[in-house]
Amino acid sequence: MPHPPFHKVLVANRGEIAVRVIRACHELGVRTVAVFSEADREALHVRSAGEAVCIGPAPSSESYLCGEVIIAAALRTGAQAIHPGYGFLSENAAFAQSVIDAGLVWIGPPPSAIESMGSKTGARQRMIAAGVPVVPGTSHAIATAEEALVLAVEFGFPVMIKAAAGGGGKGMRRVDHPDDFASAWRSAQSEARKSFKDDAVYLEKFVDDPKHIEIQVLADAHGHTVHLFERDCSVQRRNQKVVEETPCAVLPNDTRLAMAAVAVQAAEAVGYVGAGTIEFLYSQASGEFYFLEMNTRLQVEHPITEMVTGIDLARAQLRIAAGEPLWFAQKDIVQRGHAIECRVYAEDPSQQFAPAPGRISGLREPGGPWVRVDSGVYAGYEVPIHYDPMIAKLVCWGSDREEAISRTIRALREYRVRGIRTSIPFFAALLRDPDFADGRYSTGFLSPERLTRLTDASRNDEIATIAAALAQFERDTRPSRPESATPRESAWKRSGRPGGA
Amino acid sequence: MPHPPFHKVLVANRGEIAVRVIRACHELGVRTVAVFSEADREALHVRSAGEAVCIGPAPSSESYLCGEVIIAAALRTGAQAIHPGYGFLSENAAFAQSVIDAGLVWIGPPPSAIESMGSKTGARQRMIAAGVPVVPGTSHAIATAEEALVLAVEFGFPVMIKAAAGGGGKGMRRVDHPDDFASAWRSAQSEARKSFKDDAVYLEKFVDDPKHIEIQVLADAHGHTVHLFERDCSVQRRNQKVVEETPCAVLPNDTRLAMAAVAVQAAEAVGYVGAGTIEFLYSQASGEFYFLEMNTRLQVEHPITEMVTGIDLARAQLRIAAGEPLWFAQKDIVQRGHAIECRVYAEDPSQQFAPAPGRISGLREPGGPWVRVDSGVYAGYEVPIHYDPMIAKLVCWGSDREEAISRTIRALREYRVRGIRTSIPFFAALLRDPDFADGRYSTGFLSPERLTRLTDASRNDEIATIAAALAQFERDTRPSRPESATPRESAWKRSGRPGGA
Amino acid sequence: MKYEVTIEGTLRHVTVERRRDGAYRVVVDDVEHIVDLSRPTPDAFQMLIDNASWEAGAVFTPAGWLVDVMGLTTEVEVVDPRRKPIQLSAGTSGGTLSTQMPGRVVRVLVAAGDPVTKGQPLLVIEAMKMENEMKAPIAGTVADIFVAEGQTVESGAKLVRIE
Amino acid sequence: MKYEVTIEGTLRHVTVERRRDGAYRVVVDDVEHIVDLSRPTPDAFQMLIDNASWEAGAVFTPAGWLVDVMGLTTEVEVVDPRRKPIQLSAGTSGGTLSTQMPGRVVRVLVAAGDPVTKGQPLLVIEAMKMENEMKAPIAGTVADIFVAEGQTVESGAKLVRIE
Repeated sequence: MPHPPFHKVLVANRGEIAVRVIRACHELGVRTVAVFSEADREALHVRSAGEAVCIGPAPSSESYLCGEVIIAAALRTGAQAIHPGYGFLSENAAFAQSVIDAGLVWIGPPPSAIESMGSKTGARQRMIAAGVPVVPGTSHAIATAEEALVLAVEFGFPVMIKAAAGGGGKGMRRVDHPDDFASAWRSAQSEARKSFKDDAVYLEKFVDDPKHIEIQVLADAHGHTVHLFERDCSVQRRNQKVVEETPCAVLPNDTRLAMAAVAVQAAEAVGYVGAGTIEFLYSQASGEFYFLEMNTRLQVEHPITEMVTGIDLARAQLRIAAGEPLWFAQKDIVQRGHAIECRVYAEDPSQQFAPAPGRISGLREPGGPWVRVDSGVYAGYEVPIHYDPMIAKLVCWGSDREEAISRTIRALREYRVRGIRTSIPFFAALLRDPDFADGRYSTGFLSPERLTRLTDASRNDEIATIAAALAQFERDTRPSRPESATPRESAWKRSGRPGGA
Repeated sequence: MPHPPFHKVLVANRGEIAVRVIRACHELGVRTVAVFSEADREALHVRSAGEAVCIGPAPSSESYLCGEVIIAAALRTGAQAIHPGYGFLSENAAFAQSVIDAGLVWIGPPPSAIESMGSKTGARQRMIAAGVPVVPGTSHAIATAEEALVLAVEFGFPVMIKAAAGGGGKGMRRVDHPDDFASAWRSAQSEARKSFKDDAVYLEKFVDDPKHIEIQVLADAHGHTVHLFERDCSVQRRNQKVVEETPCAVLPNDTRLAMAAVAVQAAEAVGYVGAGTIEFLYSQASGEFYFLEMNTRLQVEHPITEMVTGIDLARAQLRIAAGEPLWFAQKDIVQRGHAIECRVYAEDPSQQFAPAPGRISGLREPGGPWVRVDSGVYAGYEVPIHYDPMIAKLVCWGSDREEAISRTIRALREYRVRGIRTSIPFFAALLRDPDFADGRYSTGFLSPERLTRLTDASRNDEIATIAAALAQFERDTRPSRPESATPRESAWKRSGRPGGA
Repeated sequence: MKYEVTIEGTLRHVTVERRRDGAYRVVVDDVEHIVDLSRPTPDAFQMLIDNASWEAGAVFTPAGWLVDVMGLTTEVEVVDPRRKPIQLSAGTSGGTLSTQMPGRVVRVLVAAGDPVTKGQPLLVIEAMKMENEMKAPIAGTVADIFVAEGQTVESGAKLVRIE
Repeated sequence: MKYEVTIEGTLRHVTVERRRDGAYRVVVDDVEHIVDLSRPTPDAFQMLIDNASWEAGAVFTPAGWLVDVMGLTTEVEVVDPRRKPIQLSAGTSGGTLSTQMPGRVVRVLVAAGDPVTKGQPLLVIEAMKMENEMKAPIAGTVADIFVAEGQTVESGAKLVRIE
């Protein structure tokens, strides 16, 4: 066994990602400390870790976001390093700096790199300076419609007018033709003023029907940066990724390599160290791609890259943070086969994906060949209302895309979660959708109509009818037996072979 | 989706292998029929299959070994083919022929190939004819000690004298030197006579401290045979494999390739079609290897080959049986990384591995990166007394052997089976054994002393003491609460952060 | 036993009989099935329906059975016609809005006495970092508000009654 | 509460107290531990022992607690010294051989009245395709044989009594 990179690591997160990091630590011979809120005493990451420390009440703001308390816990338990997972404090440069200032190792990029990529406009300017393609547009407000129109013609229509202070689609207008520009400009300004008390608007080229493609990078502290190819994360609902796959089914290989080269360039431009992801918009129509943002941490969807490259990204983070130079070169990284991830949410697909926390009364996760479940729950666990609804990730590998899809469908069919509702039934219909099968789907794939159609496609009313009638019959005819009793005898035992029935 | 190889397949087996084959079928779009004994109505393979048919009472001889009943079930349900799994009827040439005679497809090698490899002496003679190295010896009894001594000198000492009618070590003598030959001959004969009423004995070269290495082959019906490299299955207890790995840690590459070539030669010599395994004894001292036998079916340990080659052997069996030519060539088959399998038995390591059937009250199988569990059980399942005690297989992959070992240990640490005793705790100690770590272990590795030492190494008496005292305290202080109630409140909730406690 | 089973707005007539051999005969709108039922775990109904293997979860609630098949949960109302009057007297929720999801009330948008239209948002409940508007099931006047801002509510809790 | 805990032949003195904050103070042979106990599932004792996270299963049987830690099950006897006389009167198995494993009796090797030595095989039980010899716990004379060849026995069933 090689020397562990650390003696002990504190994992400043919860749920499946905390369990993921704890697993990587244990495999490397590193001891672990979990932190938990009062609502999480029974959480799986507490059960999985070597030690566990309570850091405060249920709300994240009073526990998982309390950097000082977490650093104190690390110092008290003798941890040498802190791994932030994703979300919570993972992209908080000030927290990263505090960890370092406390004499601990931060398992993530340098705070300066987090900072550089943290501001969207700052990152955009830095990327332009580094020669990385960004969506053509103005990073700041434009004074007049006339001035803006000149730029719009330069970018090429369609263009988007966006509120500088904006978000949530307010003060946003798509313009397809120069003739419509002036009126769209006025109405965008007016809506921006009403929504944000600020009528500043700016311009961006509209990327029609784009794919969301991202490149995984790994960089060590000795100046080596490599990429681990792409992930296609275009299946999104409410701007949240739902299904990811690698490789992208339709990306031309020269574009793939060009994006990867740009991603390495972007990471090097900010002195990146560790695991990171460069997100791009990719236009299938034009074949062009544009830098969107960089995630300076491990991604939710990192497992699909692991499955096709054979490289354990969480372990790599630990070894890099301990100062180890990369132990492989770019040419050693080869994509083999195809991998798909489905994010399992505690949400009810039949109720517009409303959150569905509650107790998991029964759980059987799928298994067998090339099926990986990164789970944050167990049978009997109560999914709390306080945190993100993602309870697990199903990751399947296949020697090709068809094999990966059919294996994922098989695994979804095995997956049993009782007691709460989840997005599981929805995925099997999604993976069978012909528009998913041909791989050309864009970020607009999951329209409300498609969501409804896919959910309806997973119904089995005939079977549900028979089950409900039998359940009622058992209830009516055996009133004295408590609900939880298990009748163990089967008709077969009494009747013998069915051939004779 | 490509065309499924069959419309519907009947799986003539139970337990994890039935589930394994059902998974492969479902992934290929093939419908499935499970068969089950009256004791298996609630078995996982019945829950997993598309249809299920009861074929008789609990004893295998009245259910899983009843070929006629199984064929009738296939015909009645409209199955096109029968997959036998391993064990039961899988190497029964007469059954294979009956399946074919009934107009069904047999998912396995031709009955003639099963027949050829079924008799040990017949297979040996056929392999000698095909130029395959076998353990030097005489396949039949020798009349006199003098005659035998001449042969012994020719084979080279040490040699084994074995009872022709024998088994179980009776009538067996190891002879290291010509001077001891005559007396050993007499006592072997005498013991053979007493044990088997037959004093015929024969001679075999003794392979000192051998490894059990086997080569996986795949052959289609169009004359193409490939190998998928080796498995080291030397960790055995009572001649039963316990832990397998691939690649073998110490096999020189030229020997690996020579064995693989011989395996292909052996398969071709009997007109083999489908998935098969050629078992060899390999002497680390001399570097020589000898054909032992061929298993004309899928092996229990097939998953480790799948993990390093990326080739799904069960799917391959189905496609080959449907007449498809192999869709890859020998050069496309590459070993990547390292894989280890632990066979989880319902046996109590602290009681000399006595069988431990019973109800699994709680189950949490390990997950996360590169951990595969091929399970035949679920939480709440009653492991029956009637069948093999293997309840699941844990298979872990790593980019190298160290990673595979450390991942397996991590997964074992997560594995929770409550209600019955299993061999799980024993494996973690085994994988940490320095003699396992250096990879030079032979089939004699699991001596009784080592078994005891490894089992003792997995004790945690301090923790067990605290747990038992707390359990007793809870029982003593809350007599009114039923045993199954769950106190959900934690001390943290009441006390706040532990720093303040 | 004869039942009226309503699922997704469709009414089906179902007859269930237990046969001597222990299997069930289930007739759904004139289509007959022979079902062997087993309960490998208390929450699982493992059915061999004419040999086809299916599994469902079924949980009894006052509103009916919550049945999940292949992961999708559906509310199924099963009524014994002979007991129908009793069943009906239990009443439906009418103008009372309840929550099917536990969470925290972050905003109450109406006050007692307010007139509301059907579908108008009445309050907002937050769960798992998402805000969800709870809408009026019928038009009318707000009669009672059972919860306050900041309060945590369990699944099934009554929120607002409309007259 | 004070207990005498016997595990693998070693006796330990253990004191358990519940603190005001709900945590337990457990003293094992003078070594003090603060334990926060949670029961994520009824069969799991999830313990933070001085922050270290450990999990054990504990099942009560008349013979003591069956405790499993990291998969290894151990019998642990926990005695309250004040109740000791009562505990002792329950008696141990003495000369009675029971089976810890369910199975089928394939051979009975002795008859009532036979003298036997300690460790002598008395009968053979088959389970999971394996035959297991059941041996005499003490030397003496076979007083009773409770099972017959071919019979299926449950775990814990008495097999033979030796005097």
